[in-house]
Amino acid sequence: MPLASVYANDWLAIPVLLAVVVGGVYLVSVLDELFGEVVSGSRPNLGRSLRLPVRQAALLLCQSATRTEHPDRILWPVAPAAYAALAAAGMAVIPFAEGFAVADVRTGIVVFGAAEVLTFVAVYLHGWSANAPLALIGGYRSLVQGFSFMLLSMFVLIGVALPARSLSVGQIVEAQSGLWNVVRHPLGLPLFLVVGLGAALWGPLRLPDSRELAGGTVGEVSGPQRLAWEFARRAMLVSYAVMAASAFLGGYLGPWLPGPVWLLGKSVAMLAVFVALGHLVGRVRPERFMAQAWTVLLPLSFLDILIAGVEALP
Amino acid sequence: MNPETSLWTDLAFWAFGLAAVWYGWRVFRTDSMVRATFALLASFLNVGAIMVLLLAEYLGTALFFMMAVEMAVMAIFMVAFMMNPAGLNPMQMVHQHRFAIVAGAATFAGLAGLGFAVDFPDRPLIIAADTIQQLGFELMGSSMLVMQSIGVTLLATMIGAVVLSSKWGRYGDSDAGSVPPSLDPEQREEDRS
Amino acid sequence: MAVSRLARLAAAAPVPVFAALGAGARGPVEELTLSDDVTLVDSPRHATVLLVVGAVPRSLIRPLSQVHDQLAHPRATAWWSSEEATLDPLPQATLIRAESDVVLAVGGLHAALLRGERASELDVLPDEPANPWRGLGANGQGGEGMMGGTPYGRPMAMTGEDRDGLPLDQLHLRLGPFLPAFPAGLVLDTVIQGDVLQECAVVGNPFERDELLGGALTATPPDPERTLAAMERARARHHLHGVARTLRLHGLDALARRTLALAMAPPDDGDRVRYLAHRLERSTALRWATEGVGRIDPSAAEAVGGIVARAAGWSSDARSDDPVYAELGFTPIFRHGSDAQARWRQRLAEAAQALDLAAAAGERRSDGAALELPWGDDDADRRLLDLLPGLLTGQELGDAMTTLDSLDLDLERVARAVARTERA
Amino acid sequence: MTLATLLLIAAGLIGVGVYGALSQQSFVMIMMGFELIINGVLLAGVAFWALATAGEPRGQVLVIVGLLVMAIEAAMGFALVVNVYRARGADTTEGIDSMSH
Repeated sequence: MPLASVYANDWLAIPVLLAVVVGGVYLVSVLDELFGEVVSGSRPNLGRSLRLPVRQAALLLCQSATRTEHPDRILWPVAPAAYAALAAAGMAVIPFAEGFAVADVRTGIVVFGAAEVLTFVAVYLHGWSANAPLALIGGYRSLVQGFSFMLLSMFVLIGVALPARSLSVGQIVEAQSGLWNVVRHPLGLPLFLVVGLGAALWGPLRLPDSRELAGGTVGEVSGPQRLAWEFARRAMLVSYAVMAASAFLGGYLGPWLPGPVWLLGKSVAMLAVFVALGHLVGRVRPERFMAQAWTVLLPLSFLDILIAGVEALP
Repeated sequence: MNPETSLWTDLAFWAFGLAAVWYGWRVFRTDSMVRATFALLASFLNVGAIMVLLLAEYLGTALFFMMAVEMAVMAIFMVAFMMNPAGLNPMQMVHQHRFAIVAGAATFAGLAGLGFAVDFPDRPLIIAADTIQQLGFELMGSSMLVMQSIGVTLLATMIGAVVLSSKWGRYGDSDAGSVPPSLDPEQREEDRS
Repeated sequence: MAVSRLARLAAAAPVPVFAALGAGARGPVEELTLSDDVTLVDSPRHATVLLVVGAVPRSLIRPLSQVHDQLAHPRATAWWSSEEATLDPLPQATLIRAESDVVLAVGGLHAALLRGERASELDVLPDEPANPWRGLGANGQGGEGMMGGTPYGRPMAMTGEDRDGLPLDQLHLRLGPFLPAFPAGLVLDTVIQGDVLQECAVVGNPFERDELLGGALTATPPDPERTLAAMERARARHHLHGVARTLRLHGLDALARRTLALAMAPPDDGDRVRYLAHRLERSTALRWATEGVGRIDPSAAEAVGGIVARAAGWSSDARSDDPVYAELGFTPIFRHGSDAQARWRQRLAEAAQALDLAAAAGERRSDGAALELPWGDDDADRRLLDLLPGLLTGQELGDAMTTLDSLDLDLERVARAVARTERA
Repeated sequence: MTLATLLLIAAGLIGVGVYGALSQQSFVMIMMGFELIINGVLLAGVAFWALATAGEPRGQVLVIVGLLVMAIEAAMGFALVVNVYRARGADTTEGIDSMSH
């Protein structure tokens, strides 16, 4: 059937996407280390920070996998893979340069939203299939915190789709040639970043894998599977950073420099924001956060869509 | 029959279609509530994928989106009410089993037979059409009434669901009514207070 | 030789260490987070080295062995102890003496493991299910029926009352004794519904009447002179350790390291601590996470004494009666709230005050016999432990951990207090 | 991928759903049966829309109405389950023996 005729995709974009994911994950780890050293008051050591992620990954590859009593043998290893695949799927709809995307489909932001929601399912299954109590509690936390803010991202993304009159990310980027969406409706970006923190289990929203649960969903996992999980979390963060740069900061648009360079710079800036939030904002208390998510953040996202709608009126 | 249908699309269709039915079947064949729930999710995801193959991408992706949320809710409900999240105990909770099998098989045979027997019009989709834009204009244009009804219905559903599931109803605690009201008026007054 | 290159890279990684705490081990272990070459991990599954620290009661050897067997291969055990420990229970362990460089020793173990110079340790306990799988079902999983009961030794969830009136599933869970966020040796028997602790009971105190294996570590040898300045600096260090622990629990590892660095090299006066306090008090997430959590009734808090009392609005402090402290212009700091937030803020304020006092004290000594200890008086921990089940019951798991962390509980101090009363 | 084969798959889903809805005792499992039936209906709807109506926009609107039915079924279903569970402590059809409150 006519899939190929509708989805003008670029096969060359697939290796680029993989490179972006792997490079982004490495960059997140390095930034995280550097920023941690700055915050802790010691002198940042660039050489060490550059080597550290490689060494830690090597260590995890050398470790054997452990097992619990009667885990779900299929779903347990599949969960991290699904998590990483969802991060990649979310990124696949984003063009890296004009007309250069794995699949800049007509329903771009809906695909991104679906990937985000399935993320919570992956995290839940990861916690559930370990057959261990603390991991299971972590899994439940992921679903419950997910419900409190997964609506946000859809409203915010609809907000950016309105001026573009399209659900395609490519069109959304093109529609920002005059003015970036972050200026048009400034509420969107911070709300989107909150969702990103939640989807990547990062910093203040790292509730399912938190320390008081002794690692939560990842607490029973070691070796290559843990490497996959940590990789997937960072990949999800990268996916949100690139999406934030494309949907709110004009993506690959910019003067003088080539498009991909602009996108890279904006994405790295977003990643830096994520990493900084991770070190400066403590883990939120689920009860308080959920109350705020429903009573403050959700109405703010309505306001955002209202502003976007009024602004997009011809 | 669409002349452009390629071998790959056919293969993908059969893979998704058989997987959808298979996972639907697994829902009722597993001891674990969580596995049942996510088997149903897998069935929906496969149907969504077929919709994307048919160029109803918006509906297909919306199905992904909606079902992921709904099944996550369902997983919580299943575990909360069914107590057998890990499938530790074997579970077979069925009634009128033989009748149900016959009814299911008959439904399948009847509907499938209908699909083959009836000569439906063969008017495939015009590929160049922007189906998503069409849907948008239809919803916000001539089918506006449908969209408005959907909105009102969903609002009513939300209110109804909250009213039904909340602990405190119009007549006091919802779990306090297990005893039928007494026929004696004085006793009834006493019960109410 | 790709594998050996991978192993060499892995050997150069910071050592993931899971610390199993015995008596008097917390401070030294926390200081390990300042090292670049060691990472303290939250789960034994993430570690290559199991670091047993301090004095471990013999009754905890079995849980310790279970923790040991959870480590992924390659793995090694080290016992960091101040005296010659008998290593019979963990025969494969290496002894690290208190005065030697633990980071270096652990790093050596790690590198030897990954280079293949040292064999990975075998399981201590037999690898078999705690209860046999011999029931019905495709996996021989269990009994009959949907819920409740204990089919073949495995307790099943059962319905129970919940705070929203919907009786749903309860999970029976034993937490401890080596949970990283717990004080050493604490074991809680809990009933959990979702994230809420429905019931909570303390299971004994392993430090009471139990043979201790290994020797407790002390972070710094006690100052023989006991000048007032040294005592106050030790107090500041203790409180800063507590704050760092709180920050780590809330995922702020880098800020925790910053606080610990202050504790390790106490500044000359309290200004830097006050600046840190000012910054932390502005953090919304930290306020959310601790405000109103673990609130102790003020009258109960007064009975406990120490920081807990002073964070509940009482100005009780044994130092107030001391003439030397009076000469330095000491007045107790206190605040209202009696929750976890009030307690970590109180700790920071008292740490700053202690550093100021240390700066002003010069060479003064106090001859007061019973001075305020950083944790109140000798019996404070015992009174806290009695309060614990009531405090934790009904809280969410995360809040319960926050509460526990804010109390600075030490079961070994409880055991000593009990022993003292028995002697008297 | 012809209309007939699509309808075959849809019929399979509906058949399994009918079996589940009729055979299960637990409310939530019965709901799963209903969901499978609607799943099949949605697939058939999209199949007709794509292959028999030349992409008539109102076909997609009909499928959206099907999604609405599913959403309502889930929301009201869960609400009723909670309600019955509160009032009767029952989570299976066999647990209810009268209609009165």
